Amino acid sequence: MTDLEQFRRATRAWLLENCPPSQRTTVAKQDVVWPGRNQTFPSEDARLWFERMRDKGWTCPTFPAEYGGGGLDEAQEKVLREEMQDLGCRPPVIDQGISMLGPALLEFGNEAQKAYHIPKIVRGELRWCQGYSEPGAGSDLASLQTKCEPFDDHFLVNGSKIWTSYGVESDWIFCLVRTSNEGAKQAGISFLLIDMESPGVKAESIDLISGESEFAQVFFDNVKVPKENLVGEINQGWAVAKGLLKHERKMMAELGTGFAGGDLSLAKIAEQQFGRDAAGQIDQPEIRLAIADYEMNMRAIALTGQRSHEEAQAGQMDRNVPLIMKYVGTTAVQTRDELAMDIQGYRSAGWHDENFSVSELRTARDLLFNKALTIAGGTNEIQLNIIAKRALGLPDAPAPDKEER
Amino acid sequence: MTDLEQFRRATRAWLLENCPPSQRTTVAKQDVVWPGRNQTFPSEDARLWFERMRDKGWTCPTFPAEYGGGGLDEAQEKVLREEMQDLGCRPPVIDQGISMLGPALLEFGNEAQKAYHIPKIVRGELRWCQGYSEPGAGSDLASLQTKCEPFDDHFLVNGSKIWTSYGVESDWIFCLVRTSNEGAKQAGISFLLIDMESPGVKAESIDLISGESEFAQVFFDNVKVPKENLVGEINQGWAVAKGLLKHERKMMAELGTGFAGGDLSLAKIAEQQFGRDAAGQIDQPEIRLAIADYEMNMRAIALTGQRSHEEAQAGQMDRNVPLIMKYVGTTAVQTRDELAMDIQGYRSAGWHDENFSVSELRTARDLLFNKALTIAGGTNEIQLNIIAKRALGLPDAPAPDKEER
Amino acid sequence: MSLVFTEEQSLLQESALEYFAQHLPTSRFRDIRDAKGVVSCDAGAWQQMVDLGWSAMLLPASIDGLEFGLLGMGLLVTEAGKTLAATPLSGAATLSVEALLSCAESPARNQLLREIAEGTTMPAFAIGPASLLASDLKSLDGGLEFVAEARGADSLIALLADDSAARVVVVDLNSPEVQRTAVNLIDWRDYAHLQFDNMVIAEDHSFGANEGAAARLESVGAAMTAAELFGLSQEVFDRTIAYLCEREQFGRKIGSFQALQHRMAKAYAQLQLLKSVLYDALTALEQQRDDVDLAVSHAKVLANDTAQLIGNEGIQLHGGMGITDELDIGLFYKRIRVLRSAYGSSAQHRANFAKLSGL
Amino acid sequence: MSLVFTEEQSLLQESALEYFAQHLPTSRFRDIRDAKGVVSCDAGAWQQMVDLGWSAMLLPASIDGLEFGLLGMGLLVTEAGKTLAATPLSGAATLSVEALLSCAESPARNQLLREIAEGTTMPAFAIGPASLLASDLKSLDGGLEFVAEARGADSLIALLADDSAARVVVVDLNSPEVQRTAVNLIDWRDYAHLQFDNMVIAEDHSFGANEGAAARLESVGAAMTAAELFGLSQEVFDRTIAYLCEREQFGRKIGSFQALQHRMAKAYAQLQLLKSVLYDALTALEQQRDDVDLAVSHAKVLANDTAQLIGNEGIQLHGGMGITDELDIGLFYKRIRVLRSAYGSSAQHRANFAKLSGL
Repeated sequence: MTDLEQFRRATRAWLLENCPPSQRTTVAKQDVVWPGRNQTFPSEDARLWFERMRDKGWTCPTFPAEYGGGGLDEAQEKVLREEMQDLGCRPPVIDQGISMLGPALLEFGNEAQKAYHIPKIVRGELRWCQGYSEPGAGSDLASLQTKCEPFDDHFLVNGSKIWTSYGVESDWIFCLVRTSNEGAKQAGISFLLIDMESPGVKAESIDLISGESEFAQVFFDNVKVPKENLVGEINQGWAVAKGLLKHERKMMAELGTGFAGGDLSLAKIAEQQFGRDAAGQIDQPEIRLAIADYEMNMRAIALTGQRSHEEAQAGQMDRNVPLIMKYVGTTAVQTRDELAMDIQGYRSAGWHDENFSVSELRTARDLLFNKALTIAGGTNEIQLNIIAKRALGLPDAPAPDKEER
Repeated sequence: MTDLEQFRRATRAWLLENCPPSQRTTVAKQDVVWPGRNQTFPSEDARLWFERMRDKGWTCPTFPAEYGGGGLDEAQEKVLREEMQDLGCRPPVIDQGISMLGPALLEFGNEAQKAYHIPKIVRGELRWCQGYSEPGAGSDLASLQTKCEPFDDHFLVNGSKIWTSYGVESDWIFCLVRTSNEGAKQAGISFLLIDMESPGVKAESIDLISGESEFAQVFFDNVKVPKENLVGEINQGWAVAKGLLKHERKMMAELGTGFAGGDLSLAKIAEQQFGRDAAGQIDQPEIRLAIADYEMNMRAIALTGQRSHEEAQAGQMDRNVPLIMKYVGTTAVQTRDELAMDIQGYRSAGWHDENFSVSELRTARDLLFNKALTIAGGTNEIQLNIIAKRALGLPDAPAPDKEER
Repeated sequence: MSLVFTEEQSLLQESALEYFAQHLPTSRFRDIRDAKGVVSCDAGAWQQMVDLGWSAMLLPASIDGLEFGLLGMGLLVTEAGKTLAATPLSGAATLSVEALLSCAESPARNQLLREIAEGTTMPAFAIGPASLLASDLKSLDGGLEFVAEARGADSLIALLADDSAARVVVVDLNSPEVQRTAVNLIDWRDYAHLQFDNMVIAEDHSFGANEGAAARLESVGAAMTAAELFGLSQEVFDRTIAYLCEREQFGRKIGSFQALQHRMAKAYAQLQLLKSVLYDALTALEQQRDDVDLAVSHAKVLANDTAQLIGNEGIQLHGGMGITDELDIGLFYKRIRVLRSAYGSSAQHRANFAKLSGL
Repeated sequence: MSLVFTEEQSLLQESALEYFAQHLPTSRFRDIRDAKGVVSCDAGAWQQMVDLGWSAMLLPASIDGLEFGLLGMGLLVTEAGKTLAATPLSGAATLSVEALLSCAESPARNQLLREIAEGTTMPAFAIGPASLLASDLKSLDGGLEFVAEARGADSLIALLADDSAARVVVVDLNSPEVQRTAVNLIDWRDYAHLQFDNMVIAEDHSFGANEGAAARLESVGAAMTAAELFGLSQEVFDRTIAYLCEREQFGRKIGSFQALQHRMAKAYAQLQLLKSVLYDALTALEQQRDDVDLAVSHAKVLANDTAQLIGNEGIQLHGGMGITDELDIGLFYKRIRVLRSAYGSSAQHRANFAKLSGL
């Protein structure tokens, strides 16, 4: 038996012993465990599961053990992921500190920053959010204007960030701020960590068409930030941000395909709605064919994800293939949402009230919520630009200002 | 009875009396009557029909009677068109002198030019072709390079034109030529008429993927052209060309919808191929729905043409609506061609030989030939640019060179 | 001519534009919604529309109607769509009136038509199965789901039909024998489920309808829905164009990006096709043409699909703002999503078009 | 792992690339066509492929085969597609071999397999109805249409099947009892209709095939067609990108126009999806997986539709040049149009996918 096989056995045994049965079911929104200063848990089992994983460092399996992380290599991490998936274990905690800031700090942070922040991320002591976009900037990330002036022992920050996921609920925010107006607009940007309890920070939630308000606008009014909170060199924040964006896009693409694998099968709802004909087929040809197209598309996306993974493992990585995943994944989810509504008609158009089942209500909410998928994390238009430029090598347009997020 | 109703009755009576029955059937390619120095006719009836219409001036119904034209007003011309359509009368002759140059000369030509050329166009004495595009220029018409230098009593022309329909078969060519390199590239263009029997003119046919060679490349090698052949002022040819392009685009759009109304109904070939189910439906749901979509699209296009016409008649013309017709018409034809091939499979993929019926062979030829529809007369991409700019008022891109055909 | 407006129709369109902008603008929809009210037509607004003659548009001259026709009514509904105005134009002034007109003339029938025209009643309308009627035709038992405007209305005019017969009945919605359950959809409009408990129908409130009544009323409903979808699409389109001309990114107006230009150009083409097909369908209904079913199915498919295309483009091209509740785009989008299901889905109407085309 | 190439497969791909570029480039296709010849595989080229081992790829080691598998064969066919090379890789080296392998092992069967591997015979392949066989199974009567490579081949290996039984028969195409009628399709390749006039089948040239043989051979044919379509699509895509990077209009490379960039980006995404689905289908066939029919139907639908998309974009974006016979784009396009119909249309395979998915 190889070491990896041994690791797999041990991991499975540990998971079977330590993951409470209640934590091995599909996770609904209200079941998610978030970290934070004032962390609460949806259930005692959820707390137990979180604490056990945390203590093994498996909230961040690949982070170095010296900072409290799991210290696993990539192959081991994949084994852990596969075993958790196979057993249906929920993620013990969800946080942008884990998925985004942590990896960036490990790459770009100094020793003091790593020593202070990474253990807190692993242990879920702080909840992190991201401050990139600004009102009016949109896809043109580099045009950001939040001003950051250096003083002797601190920076002074003024401005505002928008589309910050869970900005109201978070403890700290990692931000892109403008530290210079000279040269290319990308050249004057720095990457800064800000404690949201600092005087002058205010977060307001943004109401969405789906009725949710997951996003916030965050305001900075003469906020003093200690100088040691600068990550990387001053005016070099763009490099940190670009490294980080890769993580975000990967997450969005997974989010897309993840949502689509939900519990409501289109075939099932179509069968309920239209019944089946003598040949056993869903008795509405247009819908039947549309579902087939959707399922083919999802199957193709999953196989492409698998191929890309296998290529990476075999050292034959085609770096261009992953670029398509966000575009195809998010588009597919939206197609699914529309089909689900078309099949169910009025019954899927409920906003609230007891006339509708939970799954009926979810159909419309999903549709509306998932409209964000093709916009957030770089719009799909920007994704197509990137494919054209990086994967296909098509020439730049002679535009006055060509840098794109 | 109004004058117009009287005109309708008289017209109908005349057509019934003068149009031979053989000229009241669908016109195949080999039945078309062309004009020219060495005019020939596919049949004696075709000659008779041409000569009768010519003598009435109805080869060019709206051209002034003083130049031999029909002298009809717009309403009368519409009546004539409707009656001819209703009786299934073939066009007596087809020529770009009639459809394109004639109207341009009437608008921009001087008296001598009108007096000389219009009667010849009406009487079909010369066959005209168009020299606009050049090798390498494509959609960027204004970048043309065919050089035209003025001398005392003539111009000297050197260069080459491409995509000239029936360039090999025509007698005269109307051309855009470069008479100046100063200022904007549109500003140095002139509009010139050239007798193709002049020494130094050579036309070579271009082989197409459809196996046809309707287009030619025309070469000018030190061709002397009399100064009186300049239409409009020198360096003002762009205005003439733009006026003329409108006629071309209208023709292309009509060509598109005209082709689509061909004798092969998709429903019929699908019925032959797949049969009908117990409910009487074509027994291949995907194809059935695709045909329904195509038929809806064609119906929508026809109704839009009708609406636009009615709006014009009612003095409520929306000048933007006609801009879409070429785009939607040509796209629809290509969809139809693809569907027809998908339905018939191998049987519609024949190139030649006696294993195939005439209509089977036509399916593939139409598909290949009609690929030109979305390219010629301004590509569909240029059409979309024009819609965006003119109909929607969207801003120009900050490109170095913005003028588009 | 049938695809362009007459002078009267153009004047009507102008006054509709003016009326909705002034009295029922989008902001009013938002105010009611934010106050957690149901967005329905109130009696005051209805009276204004009555004063404008809109409730009498489809009535014959013999009972003081304007005989304005369905194309005119369609354009009113289109304009209402552009400001998200909730009106009884479709339910009361069109479908209810058409239902009554499908019954033989009688004093009772004419009286009801007059009451609608005068605004003394504001009925909701529904099509239901004949099985709701007791065998003696004198009472109602059972339920109707997703009845539009049923909370704001005082009465219900229902066309109850099976393959062999159709009846129009008029009942008081404030009667204790009918239970109204509010249904809240994403478009925040007035819908209810109705439950009848052996409700007695007044003798002079029950009429035999002609043979094709149910089919015609389904068609009228589909065409009116298509007209509203056209208004919604046009408005989202116009707002998106305006946004593209105003919003800057990467140092230029985003409307100057060619990929977006081509998408909007294609959407424009589809919108123009829809306009033609919609006007033709309304005209076909007005003139009771033979191909009316085909024309209406075509209009509903194209309206559904154009509205979906433009609704999606509208949100996507507004970027992050498109998904906030702050902009109105989302409100239009949600209304579009609901109307896709009203009076037949695209799949149903496409199948119907195919059948009628001999496919 | 199943969706990436092994080292052996990568080496095979390299040698295929080199072979086709050197010996069967697109210019060769054009030369033969311009001389009014039929574009088929000649004996010389086949011998070269035999020498490279390609005819023995699918044979078991027990009869000196390489056991390379269908993914490897698929990549050869893909590379052949890129230069429009006419080869018997699909008909002789794959379908004929697979057909014989579906029959019980026997000296006669193994002898035929060896002859194919050694290149001493170059059979065409067809699937036909069992009704072509006389009741004693000893002779053939009737016709087969659109048999690929049937003019260049010396023999025919046919799988004749009905619901209850399947047989593989091998007949000499040079016999006077079979009439070959040339069929000229737009792709200018070798097709013929075959007519058998009570043709006697040699006793050792007739084999009972296993139960699923017809379904499997249909699937193998569809997958090989998809592999060629993938090669055609990739080549048209690459040539179009190159043209966009080189051609100038309005003072800039046309590849810098954003509308075209987005279209090509979408085409690229679809091409990548096709690649994954195709490799999966070939692997499914190779491993005889349970879901092989679904995997293959998926691959054929996606290959058909991707090739149509990219073929259309290729012509359109080459503008006027795209519709001339001077450029090769049209040749690729015509081959794509023919292959859409080979071994099942998109409509057939989509219906099959739906059925197998329980829809």
